Amino acid sequence: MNLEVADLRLSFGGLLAIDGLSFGVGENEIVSVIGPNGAGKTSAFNCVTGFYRPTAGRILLDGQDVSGRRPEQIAAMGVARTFQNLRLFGELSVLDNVRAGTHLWSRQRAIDALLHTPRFRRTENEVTDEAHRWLDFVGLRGDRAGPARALPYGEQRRVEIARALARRPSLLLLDEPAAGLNHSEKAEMTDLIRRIRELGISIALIEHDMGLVMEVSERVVVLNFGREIADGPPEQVRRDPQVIEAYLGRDAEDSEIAEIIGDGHG
Amino acid sequence: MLEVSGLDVHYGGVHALRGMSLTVGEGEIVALLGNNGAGKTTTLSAISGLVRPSAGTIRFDGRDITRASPPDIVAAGLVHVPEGRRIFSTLTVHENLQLGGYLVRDQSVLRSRVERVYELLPRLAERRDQHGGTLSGGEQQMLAIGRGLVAGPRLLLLDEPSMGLAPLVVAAVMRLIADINAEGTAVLLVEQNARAALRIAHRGYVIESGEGSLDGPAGDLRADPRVVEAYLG
Amino acid sequence: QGLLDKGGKAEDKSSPIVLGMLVPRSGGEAAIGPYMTNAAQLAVDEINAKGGVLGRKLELRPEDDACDPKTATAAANKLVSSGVHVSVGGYCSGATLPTLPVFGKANVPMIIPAANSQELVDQRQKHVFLINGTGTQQTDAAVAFMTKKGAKNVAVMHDNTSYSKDIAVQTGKDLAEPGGPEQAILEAVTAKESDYGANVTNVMAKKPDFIYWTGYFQEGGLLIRQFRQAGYKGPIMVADGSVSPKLIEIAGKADAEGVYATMTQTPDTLQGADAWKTAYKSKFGSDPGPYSNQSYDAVRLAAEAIGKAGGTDGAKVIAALEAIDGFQMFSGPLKFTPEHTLTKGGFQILSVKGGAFALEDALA
Amino acid sequence: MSAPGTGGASGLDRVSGFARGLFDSRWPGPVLLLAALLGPFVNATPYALNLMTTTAISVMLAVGLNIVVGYCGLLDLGYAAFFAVGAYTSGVLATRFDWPLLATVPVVLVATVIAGIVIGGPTLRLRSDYLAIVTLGFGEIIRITANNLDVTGGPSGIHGIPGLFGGEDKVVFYYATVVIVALAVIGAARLGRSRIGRAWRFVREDEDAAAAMGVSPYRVKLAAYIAGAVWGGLAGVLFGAHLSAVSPGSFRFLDSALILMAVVLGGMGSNPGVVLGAIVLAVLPEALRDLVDWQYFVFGVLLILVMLVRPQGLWPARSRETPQDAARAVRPEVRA
Amino acid sequence: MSQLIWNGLFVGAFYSLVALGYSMVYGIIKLLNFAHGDLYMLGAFAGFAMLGAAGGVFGSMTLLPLLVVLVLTMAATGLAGVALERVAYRPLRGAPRLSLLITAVGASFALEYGMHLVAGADPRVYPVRLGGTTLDLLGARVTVQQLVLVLIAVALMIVLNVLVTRSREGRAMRAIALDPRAARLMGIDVDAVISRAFFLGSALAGAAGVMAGAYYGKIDFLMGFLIGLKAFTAAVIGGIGNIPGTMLGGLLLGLLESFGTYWLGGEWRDVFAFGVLILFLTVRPTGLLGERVTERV
Ligand SMILES: Nc1ncnc2c1ncn2[C@@H]1O[C@H](COP(=O)(O)OP(=O)(O)OP(=O)(O)O)[C@@H](O)[C@H]1O
Ligand SMILES: Nc1ncnc2c1ncn2[C@@H]1O[C@H](COP(=O)(O)OP(=O)(O)OP(=O)(O)O)[C@@H](O)[C@H]1O
Ligand SMILES: [Mg+2]
Ligand SMILES: [Mg+2]
Repeated sequence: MNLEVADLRLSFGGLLAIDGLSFGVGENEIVSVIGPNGAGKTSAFNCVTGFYRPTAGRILLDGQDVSGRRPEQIAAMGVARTFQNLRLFGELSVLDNVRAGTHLWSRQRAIDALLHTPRFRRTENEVTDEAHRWLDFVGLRGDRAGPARALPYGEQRRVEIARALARRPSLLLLDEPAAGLNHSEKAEMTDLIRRIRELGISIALIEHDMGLVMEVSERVVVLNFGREIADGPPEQVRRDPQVIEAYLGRDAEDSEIAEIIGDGHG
Repeated sequence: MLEVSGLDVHYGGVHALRGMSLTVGEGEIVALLGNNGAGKTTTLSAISGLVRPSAGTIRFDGRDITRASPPDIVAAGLVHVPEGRRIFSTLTVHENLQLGGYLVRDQSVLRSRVERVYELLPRLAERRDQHGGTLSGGEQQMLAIGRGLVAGPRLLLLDEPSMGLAPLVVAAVMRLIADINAEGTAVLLVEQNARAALRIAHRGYVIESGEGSLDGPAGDLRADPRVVEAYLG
Repeated sequence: QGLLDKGGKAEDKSSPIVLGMLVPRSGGEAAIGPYMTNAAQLAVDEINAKGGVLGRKLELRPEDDACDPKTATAAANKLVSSGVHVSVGGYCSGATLPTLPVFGKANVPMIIPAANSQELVDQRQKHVFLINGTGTQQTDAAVAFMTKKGAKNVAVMHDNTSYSKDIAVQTGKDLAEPGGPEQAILEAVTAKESDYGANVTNVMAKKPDFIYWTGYFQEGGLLIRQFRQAGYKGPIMVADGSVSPKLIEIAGKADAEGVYATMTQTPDTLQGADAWKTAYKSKFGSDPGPYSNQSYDAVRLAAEAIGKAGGTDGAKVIAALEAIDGFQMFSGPLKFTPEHTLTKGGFQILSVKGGAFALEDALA
Repeated sequence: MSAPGTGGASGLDRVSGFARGLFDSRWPGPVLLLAALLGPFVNATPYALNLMTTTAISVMLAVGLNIVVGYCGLLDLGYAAFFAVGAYTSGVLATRFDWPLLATVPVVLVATVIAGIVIGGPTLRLRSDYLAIVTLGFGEIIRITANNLDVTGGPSGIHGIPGLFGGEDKVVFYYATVVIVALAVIGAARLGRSRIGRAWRFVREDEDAAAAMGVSPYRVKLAAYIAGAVWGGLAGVLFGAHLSAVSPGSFRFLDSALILMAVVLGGMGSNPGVVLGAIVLAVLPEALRDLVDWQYFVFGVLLILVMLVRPQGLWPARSRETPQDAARAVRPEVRA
Repeated sequence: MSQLIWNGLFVGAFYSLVALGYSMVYGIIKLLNFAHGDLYMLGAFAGFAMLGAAGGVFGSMTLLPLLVVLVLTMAATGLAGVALERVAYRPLRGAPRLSLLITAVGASFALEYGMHLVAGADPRVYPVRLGGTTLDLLGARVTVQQLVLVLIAVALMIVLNVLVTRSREGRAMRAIALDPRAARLMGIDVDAVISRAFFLGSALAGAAGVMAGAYYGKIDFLMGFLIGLKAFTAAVIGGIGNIPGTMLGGLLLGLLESFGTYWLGGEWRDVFAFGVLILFLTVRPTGLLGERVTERV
């Protein structure tokens, strides 16, 4: 599925969170959206998925204008997402969380459930299998029958991705999937994102971890103050002076910190 | 100033901490590293009184605070900036900061500390009257840290302060931590960004499956092959 | 006994005769219950002191119906299961209605002392007898008195319960007849509140020269006071549910003075009934209240009918009740109409004089 | 709010382990049904039959409300409104138009669905606190309207409603009730364990996340509301037939609150719990009846004590993954 | 017209006073405190008992003893509220919030029928009654006593408002409502703050009880039920946890009832009041002054 965002604007009272943003995600492409805190990345995702109603502009999914539709309608078009602040169903089991993704395509009616028809059994098994399949796919460690809130943060991230995948989306929006992961876990996440793309899913990705962004993205869109300041292949964006000025700092993080605080102690 | 020894924590049937021990000395920055689910957050929560340990002791300035309530612990100068930010969503940024100084009786002290946070994190000043819940992820993280500072801690527990921050800001926050530390506040820092954490820390611990597995001066840890492989890459 | 146990035990002829009594003892109407059960107990004790009925003692078995249909049904079933012979209770019409089939099925005659909704009458159930005056009888008395007082513009007020609304609506119908006073307004209040300012304002706007309250004494007392505070100087009349010393207490002596009431004969107005009042007061430490005398009469009537029937068999007791003629009650000599209601309600007009109800007009 | 961490396995844990085994097993349902069926053989006095019948009806109400409150997380303080709609619709048709009671059932279904849509339609987008007040308001509106109208018999209501099949014996009626209620309980449980039941819980847990998965919170809530309304309405039919009379006094706010209490006391979202809660709340006041003036005082104190001992409810809902479901691990099939 | 407004405002002032406690408690721990109305009842009876006991001491004065009794009653019901919270609500912290509904209803039953046991079901009549010197205020009949009561009510509400919104206490309450765990990390003693909220709210309810008793004269063991319900309604439409909103909510409800009675008659009053409220909430889903919260995702 391809996504086209054209001249998107979003304001909260006087505050312009998004100010004429345009970008696109092509078929089976991984596009990263980066930018300083508060640049409007999450807001843009929220507009695309229907959680915010844009003040102006158009959002096209495979050429169809979907701006102003409600989240469940957007989801029905084949878009799934994860949330920056995890939004799992904390009290429900991990499996149930992932089963949520199957809601749209599972063909089961209330009457099947009331009468326990063969179709009911079949769909239930199918849904459970699917949930397990995606949990395996994201490599979840931990109890699948227990409540989601008992999992450590990183595992919860995986469950959220599994849930989105169980939707069988054509476009997946990931909001900081690697936040709170350590180095080796980030590597696993990089791999996971690649594998998702191999399924034929287009991906839009918000991430502050430049290592990951550089490794997986075909294209990087950089926002600042709700506006696009760069759009191109990772290598090109990385060297863009505007991006360095606004976002990356003069050099990549590590030496940056070292420079700022000096190697005084430790 | 902080001595944790033999800490055990259970969540229902889950044995999350098994005899975890660590110390933080006066004026130190101590990093706590570990994988997902290793028990870092649990350690901090036990220290700040959010979670009741089933065994072990926690001493702060020589005083046993193992069973003290969070308000008492805060009053003693031990402040915890929790994982997941936990901003009060329908309170304004300013009110969130004021709440950070809930136990500060002297209004003028409170006011000057809040102003100081606005100076250190100017983005918050711009967003002063916005509801905490509507801030961007990174802004919320700044607010959480700022809120912790307003309490005027002697020991600050930070749980993944760099999460969700842009690279430039990560650097700034790390510098901020170093600055506060330079002013005399001890810090126990849980970070996934091990590289950054070990840069500013004096010492570090690695925790695995609820137990401390490695510890030492930050420089040694940075050079330790096991740490390099798992956390630095 | 279970489903498979057939046939009840033969009745022990020396065991007491049990009178069941459903009254509210919890919930919003809880205040009424004791007035009724106390008076009934008084009658039971008096009869037992004289040797009981047919050589057997009487026993009163009160149950709480909370003025709630479900609770009332449960209580009625409980009474029936425990083998009561006659029911002498029934206060809230809505809660009494569903108990009719319960008692009917068990062939237990019901002498209903208080509930008097037209629905109870309309059912024409053989085992149901009402010894409170019907709404129509009360309104006849009320309208007659209003006419006599030269009222032109009458405000009728009720509290939206079946007893009260029945009377109010019936009064409205009577007032609609040509000649006589007109109905200025039919106003409903919500029971159990304290402030009726809005209702008072509504009524006052219609400039009535007579007010008739058909609900109970708690709201009645408040209304009297609030009307007086609002500057209403004309006559106020209340229906029998409000005839209680508490009405005067709540309204305040000054404001209650001169308030009229439609009421069946009561100990206050009957010659020689002082002894009864004294007996009640000495036994229970308080004055009798609403429906005390009817409850007292219900027990006496039950005893009379069982005596006449020569036993507790339901059908025979019903026949005996139907045959009763001239049995002396507070409301006068009793003879049931074919609908099993009082021939004549025996309604009179009382008025508050010097802080107590006294006979104003016997409406002979 | 309090610290979740606890000490090691205590005696209490072992007991609750046993209890968990009991709660997770499949037999309480059939056992309870059997007990209900055998009840009249033990005691068939009118009192016992009456109590068992009203208890069964309370169970149906509680299970219906559980769909709304327990599954879907919508606080409903006016559930008696649907109960009233069912009872009055069938009662009016049966007494004023002499319909056989069974013939009124389809009309009741239509009426309750309409009531559900009318009440839920405009208000289900509200936050839960406001929904609570709206439902409370609707409950009062329905009751007062019934109290004021003439078709509904005003304050004294309607009476003379025939039994289900026209004046059958109370035992027959009881058995018919037990069968209907059992079906209702099973139906509610099955709905809870299905796609729509999961959707209800997703919406309860997090509306936004549910919407992101394509679950329409509004429609799902409305479905819960309508299901609850139908259950309540059918219970109303049974109630009217059982008492033979319907009056506004049965649909006060307190009645709604009691149904809600059955749900909470039993354990929100847990079908067996809710059944248990309804039984306790129906039987307890009757059991305390002989305490007379102490009855409701003791009732109140007992309610507090029970909750202090079992804060999650008598039989709380648990994650209901079967061992088979939990264990099944399938190799990922990578789609092309 | 002005009479209608005055009637509504006067009743509404009582609703507001009771609603404030409801709102505070609901605002913090999301508890439908069914027992709140019963604290109002308790206040009325406490005042009744004290006035009866003090009858000899004060002789024929009315206002002064009433004020003294008012303050004492507020302290007593305040403590009763604290005790109630301690016994019936605090142990359930962390349980599903509706669990507290059960203990609240249980407490309500216990209070009502406890009073039934102590004082009986028959209504009691206050020993001191505020009579009525009537004034004409813009065409409305107003008594001096009514004015005094409304002034006391408004004064209490203003004090409370200042206490709750202008101070760290108020911030702490709102913080607890949002995230009690995080609130503890700020050094807030959650239990103590909740206790204080119960004290304040219950004291206000008790004050309203005494004032109602002295003004209307009649008190009984169930007098708190209906007003509790109304107070809850007022608290919600005011905007939950919002003190000025709650005051407005109470007044609005009083006015709706007054006008509903006038337009449609007493029997349809509540249908009118609730009908308007429901319509109002569908167009303004956050209540009168409730904040419009755009939760972000
Ligand atoms: N509902 C809202 N009301 C007011 N302001 C808002 C709202 N939602 C977002 N904002 C503001 O809009 C700006 C953009 O926020 P957004 O969450 O899109 O940033 P972001 O790019 O995702 O940042 P981060 O990397 O920190 O997550 C922020 O400054 C934020 O404070
Ligand atoms: N509320 C809870 N209930 C049950 N188990 C829990 C709960 N919280 C944490 N755990 C378990 O305790 C262990 C330690 O978790 P903790 O959150 O301390 O890890 P962490 O090191 O902070 O991980 P992360 O890097 O993901 O934040 C994990 O196995 C987790 O599943
Ligand atoms: Mg963001
Ligand atoms: Mg953690």
